[in-house]
Amino acid sequence: MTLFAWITLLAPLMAAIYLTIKPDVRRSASAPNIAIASVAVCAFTSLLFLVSGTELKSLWTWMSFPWDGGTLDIEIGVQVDNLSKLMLIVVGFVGTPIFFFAKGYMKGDPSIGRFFAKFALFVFSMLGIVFATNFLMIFIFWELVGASSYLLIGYYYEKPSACEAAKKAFLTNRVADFGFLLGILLIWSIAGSFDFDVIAQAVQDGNLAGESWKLSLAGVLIFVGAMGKSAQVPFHVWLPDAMEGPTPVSALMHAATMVAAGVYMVIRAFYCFGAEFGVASDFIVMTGAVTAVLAATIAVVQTDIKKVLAYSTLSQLGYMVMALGAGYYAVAMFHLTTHAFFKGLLFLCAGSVIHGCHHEQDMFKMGGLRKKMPTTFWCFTIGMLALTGIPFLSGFFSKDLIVDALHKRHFGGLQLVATATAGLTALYMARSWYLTFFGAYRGHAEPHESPKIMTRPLQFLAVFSAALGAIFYFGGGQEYLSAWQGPGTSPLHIDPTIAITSTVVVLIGYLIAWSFYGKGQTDKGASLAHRFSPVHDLLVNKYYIDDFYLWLVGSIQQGFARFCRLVEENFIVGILVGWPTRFTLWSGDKLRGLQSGRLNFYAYCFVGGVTLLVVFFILAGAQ
Amino acid sequence: MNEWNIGLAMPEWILAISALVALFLDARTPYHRKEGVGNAVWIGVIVATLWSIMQGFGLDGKEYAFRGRYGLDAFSVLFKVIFGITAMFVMAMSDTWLKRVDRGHGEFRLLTIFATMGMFFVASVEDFATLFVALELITVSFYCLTAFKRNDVRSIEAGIKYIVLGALASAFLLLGIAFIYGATGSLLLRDLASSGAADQIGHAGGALLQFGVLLTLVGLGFKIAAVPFQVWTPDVYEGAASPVTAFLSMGSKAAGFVLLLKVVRACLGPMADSGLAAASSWGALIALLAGLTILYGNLGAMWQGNLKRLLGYSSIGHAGYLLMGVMAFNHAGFTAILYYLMAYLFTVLGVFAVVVLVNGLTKSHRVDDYAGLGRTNPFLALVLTCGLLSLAGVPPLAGFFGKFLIFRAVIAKGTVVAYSLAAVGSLGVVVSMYYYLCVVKRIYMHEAPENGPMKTISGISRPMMAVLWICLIGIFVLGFFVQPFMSLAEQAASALLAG
Amino acid sequence: MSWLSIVVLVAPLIACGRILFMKEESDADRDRIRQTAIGWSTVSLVASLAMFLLFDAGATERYQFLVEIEWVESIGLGLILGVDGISLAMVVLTSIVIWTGCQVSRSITDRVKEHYILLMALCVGVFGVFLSIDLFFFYFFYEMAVIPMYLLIGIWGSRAAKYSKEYATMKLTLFLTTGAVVALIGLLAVYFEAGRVGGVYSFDMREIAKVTFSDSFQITWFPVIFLGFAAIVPLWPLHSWSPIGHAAAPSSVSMLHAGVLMKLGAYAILRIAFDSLPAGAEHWMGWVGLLCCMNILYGGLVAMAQRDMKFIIGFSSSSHMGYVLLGLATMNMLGLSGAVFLMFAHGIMTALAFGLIGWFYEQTHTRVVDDLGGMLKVLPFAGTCFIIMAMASAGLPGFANFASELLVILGAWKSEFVLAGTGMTLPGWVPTMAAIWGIVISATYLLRAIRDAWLGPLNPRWSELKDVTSRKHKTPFVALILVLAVTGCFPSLLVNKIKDGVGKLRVMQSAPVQEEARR
Amino acid sequence: MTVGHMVTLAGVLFTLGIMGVISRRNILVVLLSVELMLNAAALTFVAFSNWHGNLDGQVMVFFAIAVAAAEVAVGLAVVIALFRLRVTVDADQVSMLKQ
Repeated sequence: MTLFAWITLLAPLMAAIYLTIKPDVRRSASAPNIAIASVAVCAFTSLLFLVSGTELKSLWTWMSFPWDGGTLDIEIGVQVDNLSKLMLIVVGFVGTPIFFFAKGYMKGDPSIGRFFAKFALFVFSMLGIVFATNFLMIFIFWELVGASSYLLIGYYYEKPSACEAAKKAFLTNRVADFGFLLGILLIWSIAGSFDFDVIAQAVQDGNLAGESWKLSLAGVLIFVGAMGKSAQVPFHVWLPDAMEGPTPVSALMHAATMVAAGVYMVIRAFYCFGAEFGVASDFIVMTGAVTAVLAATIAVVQTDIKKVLAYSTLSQLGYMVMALGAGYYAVAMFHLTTHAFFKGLLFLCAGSVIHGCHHEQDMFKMGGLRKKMPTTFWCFTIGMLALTGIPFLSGFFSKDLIVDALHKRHFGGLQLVATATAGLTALYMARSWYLTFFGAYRGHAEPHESPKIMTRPLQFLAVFSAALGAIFYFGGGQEYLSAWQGPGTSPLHIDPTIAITSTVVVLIGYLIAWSFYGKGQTDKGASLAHRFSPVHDLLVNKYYIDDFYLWLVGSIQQGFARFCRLVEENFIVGILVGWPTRFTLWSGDKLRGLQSGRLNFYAYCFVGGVTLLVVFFILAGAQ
Repeated sequence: MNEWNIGLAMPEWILAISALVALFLDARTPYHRKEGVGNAVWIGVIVATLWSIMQGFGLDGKEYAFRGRYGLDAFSVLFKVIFGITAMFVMAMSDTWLKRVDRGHGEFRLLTIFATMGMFFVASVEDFATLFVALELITVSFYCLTAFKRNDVRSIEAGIKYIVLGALASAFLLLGIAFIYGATGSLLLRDLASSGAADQIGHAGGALLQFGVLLTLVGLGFKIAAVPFQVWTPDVYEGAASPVTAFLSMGSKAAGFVLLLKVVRACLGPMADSGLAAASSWGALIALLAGLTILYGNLGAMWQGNLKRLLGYSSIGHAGYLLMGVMAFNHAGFTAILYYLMAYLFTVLGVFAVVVLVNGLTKSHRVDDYAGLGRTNPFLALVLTCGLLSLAGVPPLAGFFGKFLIFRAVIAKGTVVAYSLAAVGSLGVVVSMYYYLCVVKRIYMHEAPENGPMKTISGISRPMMAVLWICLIGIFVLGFFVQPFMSLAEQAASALLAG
Repeated sequence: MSWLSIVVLVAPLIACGRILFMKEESDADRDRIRQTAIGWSTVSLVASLAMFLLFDAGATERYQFLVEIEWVESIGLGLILGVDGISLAMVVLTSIVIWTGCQVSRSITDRVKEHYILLMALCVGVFGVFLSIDLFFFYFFYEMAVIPMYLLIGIWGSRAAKYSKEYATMKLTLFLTTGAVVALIGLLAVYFEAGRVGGVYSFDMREIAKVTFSDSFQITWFPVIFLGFAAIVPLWPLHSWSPIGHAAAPSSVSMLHAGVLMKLGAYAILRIAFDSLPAGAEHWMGWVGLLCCMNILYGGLVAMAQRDMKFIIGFSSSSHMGYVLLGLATMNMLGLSGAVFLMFAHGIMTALAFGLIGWFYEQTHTRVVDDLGGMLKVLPFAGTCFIIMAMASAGLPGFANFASELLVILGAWKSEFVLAGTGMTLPGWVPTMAAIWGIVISATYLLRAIRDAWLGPLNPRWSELKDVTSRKHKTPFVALILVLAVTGCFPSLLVNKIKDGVGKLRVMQSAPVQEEARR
Repeated sequence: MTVGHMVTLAGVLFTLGIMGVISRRNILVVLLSVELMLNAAALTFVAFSNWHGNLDGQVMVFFAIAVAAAEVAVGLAVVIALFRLRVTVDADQVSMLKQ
């Protein structure tokens, strides 16, 4: 089994390397197949692990140093436990259909080999995070995920916006990683190890009792890392822009897996801290709430179908983070899992729509696609219903449990926020549903249904989106993850009051959407936007946060850089180096002025020199 | 010690005889057929040098001639060989140079051999009378050589400056010798050595002696171009003919250092041995002069557009480094000086050989006119570059090891003065790197102007080619295969210290 | 097998001599010269790799592959060659960079003979430094490397923004010389003090390492030696020669310069200053911990404001060398090993960077990113290499830079920087934060450079450019990337040897004692 | 007349010579002044020779005179060469070589 785990990890890497150095593969159809095979390995092993109930941990010493009388081992390893098995299933079973979809979506792209190389590299990095046994390993793959995300967002590199988005994503994550790495270092100095199990053991044994504030600080710092990947406010700005990448990329990375990696990592990390972690939870839960609301409100005014889904993703990540803050890690993981499937599905549907409309992404140039693309329509509908939490579809279970968790933790206000956000979710999802699939077609090119290779994955995911929540909830998913429950929590059950309340709120959301955009009409929405134009502007401009960052980076940081350059050119080169140089040259010039060329003066110098020597001699002799 | 032992001075005899033969031949031949004179001079110098080498092999301790006024030890043999080689190189250069001059071939060669004879004597000096006469023999020959281009006012100007200042220096030297004589009653260097320490015991002669030594050092300081007696150097270097400048920069300077070392050892050696306070103030004085000399030479050289003038300034700088070795005043210091001079021999003469050749083509000494040398004359460019870099002290070239030994000797003192001097010396190294590289830059990085005079030089005479090759190889050999030369220098330094 | 160290050193020397007597009249001649140089550099490469494989990391003796030749007995000077874990890494680095550099400089067609002679002379110097265990020869080779560099940049270089190549190369040479001479004074002081205290006047580092100097001597002389060598690292604010030097140099030379020569300084500090004056290092390195933050942040910020690619990489080098200095300042196992490893990694990475930039400068005759744009379209191979380089430089895991910077950061985090003379202590997290923030900055300017030059719409001016196509032109770039990736994925290969060398440094051995004393 | 007197006289002569060298523009006069200095030194020799009662000093004087003569001879020859070229013996007129 250990070998299987390693193969699972390394197969996508091999595929990536092979596809990078073998450019001739890209002409044939084999490039996607190689990549698909490497992901399918993951799907297969995840099932294998799940069925066999494997638990294992295998380590490889990456570097080792004599340290503090002992040794410090920096290790790379694979760890299979219930948490990572669940995550493996997500990666494998969302990843494989998306890879199939991508094969169809990217067909005809001249550098499809390059695409799949990067895509496989991403899967490798993601699996590294899933399998990680210690903080350094998770950090390593964390960075790799960031880099593959950069490469994939910037896949259409001739588009300036894509390059810009890629850069933004990478840098935002880097800033967040600043906190992450500091957190790791802090834990290292507290616990003396990077290994999750060792740290957890140390916490359980109470060895770190005196370090609780440091532990909390470390928790917050590590959470900052997660805020980067999981795009929590204020690090959320990169995610909507990341939609510049090809749609399968958005589906797999920026909806299903990569952004969820933050949540996964926090669960892994906080499990270590055990009871010691507590003070920071308010911070986390607030972050989640703010993100959820902020994103949901922005999503309401988006026109780009992928952007709507992107903000929706942000919002849902906010839910997960709220669950984390509440200490219900299993619930967060539950929502992560269900979200991965239905959001992956929604993105693939969007991709299918975009593909069908000849790479048109503006919803106001679509409409009436229900007839033209029936499979896509039905799949999208299932995904939407699952997302909005219509009873007994998967979103219903996971989201309600989060609200319940907030309730249990007495975050009364946040419970309201979460519920309201559910209504907003329904509003913007229904809006995009109506705009895309109903009414008359407003675009130019003739839309068409996507080929089988793209619709089959949709159907596959749709089934899971619908059923997974129930399977997880009734199949004992929370008990399966009981080892990862926060302190003082236990598996939750659907609370009828909460379920009914939120269902009603969701239905209201649908109703509002129907009243403005029903049958694909657009004018009512436009007039409303006109009437509340300040609010609309605020939302369209994403609360001006991006502009603020732009100013921060463009003016402040760049100004600072220019200042440093000025210092370099004027102070360092001009004064520190320039003055001694000029003084030397100047003194040389003055000295040679002594050589006046006049004989008498030369004799004068000579005799003067002798006189000085004699004076020196007398003075020295007198002492 | 008191025997005449005339045979010991055979190299000088040979030189004298060949000079006389040359004089005779010169009087008998028309002005355009002076090959005979040349041959006589060549034979004289070669035989004398070989004879000195033979003497070196058979040498055992120190031998005296002329009743103790002439001595021969490892030190003098080493310098005789150095002077002999210098003279040969200079003669090779002057053969090339003289082709551009229509008159005075005979005189030029005669003056060269006279100066060489003076240098040979200098290496064996044991008393002040010999010292003075030998030195003046060199100096007066150089007066004539400097002003040799009598139709060139620059040459004449250089000559006048050299004569007046040289005579001034001679006067100080003579006065100094007189005071030393007054203090000790003897002209023999070894008497000075024996009385140097004794004179400190409250004797009135002590001050007189030290004053005399000071004035002697003034006279010698002029020869080696140490601050504050350096003013003549750039002008004379620039005005004199290139072979003469080469001879001045190597022969005359080395002769000055030979005498300086002998006087300093005779005078300060006993003082330093007995650990007297005066020794340290002499040390400080020399350190001060060394530092100033280094700074003056190197800083002044930065602005020079004329290569010979630049070399003049740099020659002042090198005098400063050599004085650092004097300041160290120990076996290591003397070894360093000797090694430095050996390295300097190949280095500076290699440079001047190229200068002579290039001047023949471009009729210019401007640094700018060396542009494109690297492309037109790769070999000359290589020799010149290696020479300049060796002057700058870059490994694996000869100058580097010399400088290293000098620094080593100074830092061995471990005093604040020594460290400060080393710091000044290192500043000088950096500055010198700058101006030497400025020349190298012209050679390799600038292109010769279209239709400019810079072309490939053909028809380099065989002796000249030999000079270039020997210098090039010498520069590398002395920079890397140090041991044999190092032991030569060490033996000579031991001989000097032994008295 | 000790003859291997001679082979490494002598192979370029032979090449030098061989090329000196080759003629350069036709293109065939030029090719022959190139082949000779590449051939002999391959000999060095093979020999150094053999050394790498045969090096016994657990051995008791410190130096292996020892060769001792008496040179000047009377002053205790001998040509002693050998390697420990630290110099082994540097020798391998040098041989790789030189091997690739020789291949990259195929594009030079003017005065090929002189070019390769000087390049090989430079190699002799650099190898000599890393192989010498004798202070004199260490210095000898160190200085020897300077002049070929001067000529190489001055003759085959190109203009660096507003500075002419002559200016750039002169500045570089003078800085290096100044540093070297200052260090020489320090070295000689150590030599004599060792003689006075230990009784043996010897330039042999092994002898000097046996001597324990008084604390006051160490505290006085450590700064002299350190600053002398720190100018080459280059420590802020002594760095101003390095970016313009990089920018002006032809590609093979900037590869060697940034890749290897800058490492000479850090290596010298480690090998000489740390080994002979451990207490001095202990006393002063706290300040270096502070100054290197300036290196990291300031270098990065200035790089951010540059538009010329070579300047960007040039300033980034000075930023990255800040990490090396930080690693040195930590004075612990992780930091020092990380510093050495980073020297290796950065060497390979910048060699790759300058090789690439030089290559496309020859195609486009511009390095200003604003003139470029969308180049990836026409130059997919070069662009991919460049992006890989930038990623490595920005600290992407999988490349050696990440592993080494991580070690430096870990080391710095656990270290304390005592600011001698002020009574203050800089806690480890301050430089660590600077270091981590430096990674963010480096990602910023590198990604911006990538975006401006390689991505975006293609500037129509360049639509006719030809990519690297032939295998022989691709080889050096691929080789460098492979080295980066292999050492990045399997750092133990190299780190095991480095840590052996670091562990045998005197600083490491005396550290616990001094810590106890401090308590 | 003691040795002191003679040395003082020599000193005065020497100083006079120095003054001449420094202040006079005419090269002939400068050469004369140098001659004066050399002779002052010779006088010192004689004085000390007398004082010590050995002849070494007086022998030295002969050398000194001979050398001085040689120097002056060369000097005059060069001055003549200068006069031929520039029709001047003013030292200030020959200052092409400088800086």
